[in-house]
Amino acid sequence: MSGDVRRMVADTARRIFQGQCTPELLAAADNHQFPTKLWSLLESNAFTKIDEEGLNTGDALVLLEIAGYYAVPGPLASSLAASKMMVDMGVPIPSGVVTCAIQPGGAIELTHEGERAVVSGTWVNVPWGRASDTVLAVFQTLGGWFAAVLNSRNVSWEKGQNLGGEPRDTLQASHVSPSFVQEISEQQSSTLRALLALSRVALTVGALERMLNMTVEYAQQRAQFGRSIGKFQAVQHQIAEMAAETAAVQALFNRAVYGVDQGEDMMRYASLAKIRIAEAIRVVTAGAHQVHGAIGFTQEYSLHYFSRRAWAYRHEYGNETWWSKILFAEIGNRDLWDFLTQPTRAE
Amino acid sequence: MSGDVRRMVADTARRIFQGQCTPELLAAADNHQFPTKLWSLLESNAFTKIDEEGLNTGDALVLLEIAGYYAVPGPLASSLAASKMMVDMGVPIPSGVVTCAIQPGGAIELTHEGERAVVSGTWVNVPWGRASDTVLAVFQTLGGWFAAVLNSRNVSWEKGQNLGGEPRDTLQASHVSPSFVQEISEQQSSTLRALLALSRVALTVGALERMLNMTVEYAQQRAQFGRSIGKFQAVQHQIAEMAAETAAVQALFNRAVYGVDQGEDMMRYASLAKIRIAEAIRVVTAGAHQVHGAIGFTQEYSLHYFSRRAWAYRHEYGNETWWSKILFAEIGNRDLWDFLTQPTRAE
Amino acid sequence: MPKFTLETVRLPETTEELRAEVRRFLQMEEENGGFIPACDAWLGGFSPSFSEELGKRGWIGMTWPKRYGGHERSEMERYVVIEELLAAGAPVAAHWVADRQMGPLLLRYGSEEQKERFLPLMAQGKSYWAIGMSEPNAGSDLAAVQAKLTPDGEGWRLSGQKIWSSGAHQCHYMMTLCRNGPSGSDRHAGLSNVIVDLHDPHVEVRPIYLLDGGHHFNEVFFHDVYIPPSMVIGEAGDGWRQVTEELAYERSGPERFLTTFPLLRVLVQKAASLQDDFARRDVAVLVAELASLRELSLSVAGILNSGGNPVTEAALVKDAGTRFERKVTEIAERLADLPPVQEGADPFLILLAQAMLHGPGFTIRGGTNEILRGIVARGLGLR
Amino acid sequence: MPKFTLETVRLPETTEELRAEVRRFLQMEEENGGFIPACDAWLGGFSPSFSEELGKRGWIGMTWPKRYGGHERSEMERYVVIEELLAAGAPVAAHWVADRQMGPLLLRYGSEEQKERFLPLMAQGKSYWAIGMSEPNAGSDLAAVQAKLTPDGEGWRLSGQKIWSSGAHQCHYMMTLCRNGPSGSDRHAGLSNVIVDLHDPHVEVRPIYLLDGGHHFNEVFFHDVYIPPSMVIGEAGDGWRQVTEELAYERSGPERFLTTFPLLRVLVQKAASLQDDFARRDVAVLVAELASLRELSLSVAGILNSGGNPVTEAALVKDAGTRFERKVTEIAERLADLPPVQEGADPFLILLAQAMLHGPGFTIRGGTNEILRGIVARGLGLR
Repeated sequence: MSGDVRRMVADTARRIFQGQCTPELLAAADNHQFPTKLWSLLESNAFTKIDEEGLNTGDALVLLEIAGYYAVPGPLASSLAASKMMVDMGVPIPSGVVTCAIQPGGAIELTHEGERAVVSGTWVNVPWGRASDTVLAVFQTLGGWFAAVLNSRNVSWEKGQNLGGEPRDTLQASHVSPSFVQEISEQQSSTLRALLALSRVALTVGALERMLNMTVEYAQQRAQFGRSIGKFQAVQHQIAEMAAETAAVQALFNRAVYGVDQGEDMMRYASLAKIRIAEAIRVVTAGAHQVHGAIGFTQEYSLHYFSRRAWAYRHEYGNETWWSKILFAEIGNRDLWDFLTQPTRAE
Repeated sequence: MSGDVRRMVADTARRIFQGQCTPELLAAADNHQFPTKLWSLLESNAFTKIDEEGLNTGDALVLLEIAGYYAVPGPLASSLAASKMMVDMGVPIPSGVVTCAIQPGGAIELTHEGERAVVSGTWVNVPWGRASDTVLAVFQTLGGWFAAVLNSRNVSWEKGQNLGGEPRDTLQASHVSPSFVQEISEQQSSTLRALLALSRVALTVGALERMLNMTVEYAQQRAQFGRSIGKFQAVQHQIAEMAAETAAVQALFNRAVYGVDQGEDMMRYASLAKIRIAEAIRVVTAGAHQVHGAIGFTQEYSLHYFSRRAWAYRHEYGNETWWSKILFAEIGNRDLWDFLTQPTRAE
Repeated sequence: MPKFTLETVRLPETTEELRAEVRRFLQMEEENGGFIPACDAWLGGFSPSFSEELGKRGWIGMTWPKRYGGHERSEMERYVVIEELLAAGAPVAAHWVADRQMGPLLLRYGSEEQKERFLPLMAQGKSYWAIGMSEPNAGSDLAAVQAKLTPDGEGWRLSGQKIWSSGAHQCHYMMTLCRNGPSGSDRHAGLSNVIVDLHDPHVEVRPIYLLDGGHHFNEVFFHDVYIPPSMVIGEAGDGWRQVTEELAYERSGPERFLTTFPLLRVLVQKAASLQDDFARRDVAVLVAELASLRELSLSVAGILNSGGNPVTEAALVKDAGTRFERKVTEIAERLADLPPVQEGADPFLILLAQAMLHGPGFTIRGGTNEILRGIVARGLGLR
Repeated sequence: MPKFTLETVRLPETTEELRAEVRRFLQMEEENGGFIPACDAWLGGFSPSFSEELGKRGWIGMTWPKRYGGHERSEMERYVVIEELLAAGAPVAAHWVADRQMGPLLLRYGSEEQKERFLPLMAQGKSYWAIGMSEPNAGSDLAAVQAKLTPDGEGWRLSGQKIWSSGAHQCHYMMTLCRNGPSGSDRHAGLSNVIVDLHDPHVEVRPIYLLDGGHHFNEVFFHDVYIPPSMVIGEAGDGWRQVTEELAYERSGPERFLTTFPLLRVLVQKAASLQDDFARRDVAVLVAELASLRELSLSVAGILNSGGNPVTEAALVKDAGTRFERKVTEIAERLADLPPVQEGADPFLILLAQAMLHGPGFTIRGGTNEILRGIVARGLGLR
């Protein structure tokens, strides 16, 4: 997709989110109400899937950054990632809400009863599982990696939520027959994990940008000791540091999108960005809350939609400690400078 | 020694150091000139050794804190630690300059030629080895731990220095006959190491106090943009943080001295203090240099006598990473709160 | 020489028996399901039954005179009891303000009548108090309070609003800082502390929900509440002095660095099991910092005990202590191999979630860290 | 939306050949003992022979017009060359100021005569320049400079003093910020930049030794130095504008985060060999931060390349970059299992010692981080 088209996608998305993500909608979603109307708007703009006619992966990441800026509720990232995998697998993308489950380590069983494949096992932290129609479930068995398309009604859901108040449900499949199942390469499973991780980075970058803007505005308006708090040097320096952290992750994220567009190895960018953003989350959320004082700490004021999500996203699909192992594997025996300046292409 | 006597020791030490540690003396010592006159003053006050008539271990630590405040040159800490071990071993403390060598890992050989014990091996980072008359050398062989008293003239010295510009020489003994050698317990070797580590903490606490004071004074005097830089909130907050770090390590060091006085396990306090002080060193040296600006970075201005020593001391006798392993061993299976509130006594 | 004189405080041998007694009690309570250890339980753990149990054991108002229901024990004995309670993550929120601030304030400034009326119930763990200082336009800048006291016969009428009043919906009384006269050139003149009965029909309490959904904070509105003379603390106009002197108590206590201790305790076990030198290093740094903070805080308690008013040292402890609490959270986040959750099977992940969600409050409540560093800078002669 | 627009800059394919060429050259030089990689070599590595070698290869003044000895290559090509030089820890101090600041300044503001006279030798790596901005009473506050320019016939006389002039004892010329008239109400008026010939007998250069004994800095005294009109840059009185515009060049370059790269390179190898997940974590955080800083710096170079003046963004890069350089040192200290030393057998310990001893300078030179954060705050609309 060309830069112009991408800008159009971004403008449309911003318009939709600005109109839809009202305080009421965010509060309702915080009580786990699925944002039905918003979702159909996204669907009708072909914003919920990555396919050859619509968004490509880079577009999807840019869309998610904007979604993060507005704290858009719903399993948008999961839907996008799942659709990408389905296209790669040659499976038609079903209508309705699609989410994505990727195994964190537990045992999944894949057996065959006659011609029928049967799956049993547990997947944790599935975004908005309870509200989904279809799940793309990825898992490893002794036989290799597999991806299965499951009807959400054929599995059971145990409700849970992340620190951002977003549904993260546990999927229990007991002898379920997938509508489709296929062996995938280890590379494919890594790429899916990298995309899910980058999608969390995208959402977080948007959230950090929003918190920075909110904090600057608040500091300009709020007065103490007879002047706006933004005039105090300590507040200025704290916000300057927030700005530096935000700019740094923005720059790295932009480079990741560019790298994805160029077909470069996605694990590289997922690990760099997931690792880098942990510190940015710490600095920006702490700074935003510190400058806001008590008000920022309340349910009524909207700062927490961004800070709580950012805290949660640091840990979803691997925190920076987990990704550090991947980064060292990526560097391997290469000289660090060579690694930094010469990205390898995806295999 | 009673509190009153300890206060007298401190007052005397302060008076001597204030008079002796002139910029000229410090500059000369930085060029590795041994401070002969200062050393005899210390000797005549019985400040260079721990023994039953003079200083006890707690006194020695308090003395070293004051020495750190004045950047006193010479192997005072080594001399004190060595004398303590000699007293424990029942060896008379020799006259002249005594230093202490403790093996960091290399191989030392102890053999016997008839009745004569013979030592060969290498000890690195021996404080002021080149200027010493006697070395207490501690080492481990397959047969256990040993302490040997060596005549400094019978060994060869390779010159080296730490980041503070203090002589840290490599001792090479080749077939040297100690004037005294004795097997010691592992416990004794640990206690010596703990004392050497605590002595570095003591010196550093003094250096941090000095840097804090220098920085406050400088901030009050130096003007930029038409007012003293101490009036800028960013400078105030940086210095406040330096003060908090300094106060924290002071408090912990004071507790360590008290614990030593009470006969509590010294490894406990050495590990806690060595670990805690690493961060204080980082914050206080960075803050002091930042507030001082370029001037603090020059040889002429005395700040570096304190900052460079503090940087060096973080790493002498094990940095905080090394001591973290010891701390976890000290905690063992105990509940953390129990460990913190109930110090064990030395065995 | 050093800017602050912080002497090592020796806890007398007798406190160790007391410590053991408290520890046995807490262990039993925890085993019997009396409480689940939680981070920030001194704000969030409001349990009247637990407070009454502590009152029965003589662990509230410990240092107060016996004639007011106290136990005339030393400050150091009290210190040991509260640090044990905090380290355990026990639910002490109900009586916390009464024990820490209001009791001492009344003892120092209250009338004989006030002491007799309020202190015994406080010491029994049955009288719960809130504090009304902040207002929408007076946060860090407390001298800007506008809640207004107007003379009415022998007493006064109070109108205005307070905000961030912790526990006001569950407490019996609120100490309220208000303005009884103009400030004039001294911004700190014309302020008074009065006791407001929170069950007075002219008092309205509205909840403020926190970002984790918890209800601890409130807005409190005064619709011309009648304040009899017996509910004014000390002299009208003395409010500022009373408030600032009490801050040393509020700021140097072990609750300023033990909020996340229940998490740290589990974190040490986790690091011990990991066999990773650098994970242990990160955690060991926390342990050593905690050891230093405890010594600092004990030193300040020692100064308080001997009648000093260590304003600067207390500010320093709170600044360093609250930053420490957040470092515990950060290191725990590094060691988390699954996302933290508010409910679930793994106590580590639950304690971590509590610490993360409550974290922003640590460095704001009781004076923001910016205010505290300003106080330290003043103590150093920079302001 | 976002406060700063930092586009990803694509390095053209052609730069990769250039990069490979530079890398081969550096590898050969290092193998032949031409240099030993060092931290902070762009301040400390003064090597005329190395600079001349670079000049021969066309790697100085790369973007300048050919008629002045330049090579008319793109800013991005220059960026690749200098980042390779910095990453290698190569001794580029001799020509650094000429290439980075003085050449661009003369191209923008210099007379035709000045350009013809000075630029070609600079591009050959044979003309070395110092900068005279700070004075004893004008550090962060540059508008307070007092070095004085007095009219004398067609030219001027310069008297006064500069301090912290890096390399003044080894350089040929110094660009000197001085006062040619009163400031009046605008503190930034009445300032000029003049070129001082450092071999003029009326110029006195006194060494200032650094805490590690190194001699890079100097005090420079002007005893009524004659400044002919040909040595004034632009118009007298234009000094402030010239200085502030050039700061974006000075502040956003890769030298602001690569000073400790030689240490980081070895640190990564050390962490890879350790098999400790949390040591790797600490080092991975550095690698990821470096990757983000490089993208930021490239973005700023892109803005400069297209004629913009990214003052705020440059300040932000320098603030974040210099703090990063110190984080590298801190993490390396954690991984050091022996004390760092200035001389010895282990390159890791030597590079660490260099980084520690030079560290305090990183966040002071070229505008302290306090000044830089103030600039960022202004860019955000807070000042």
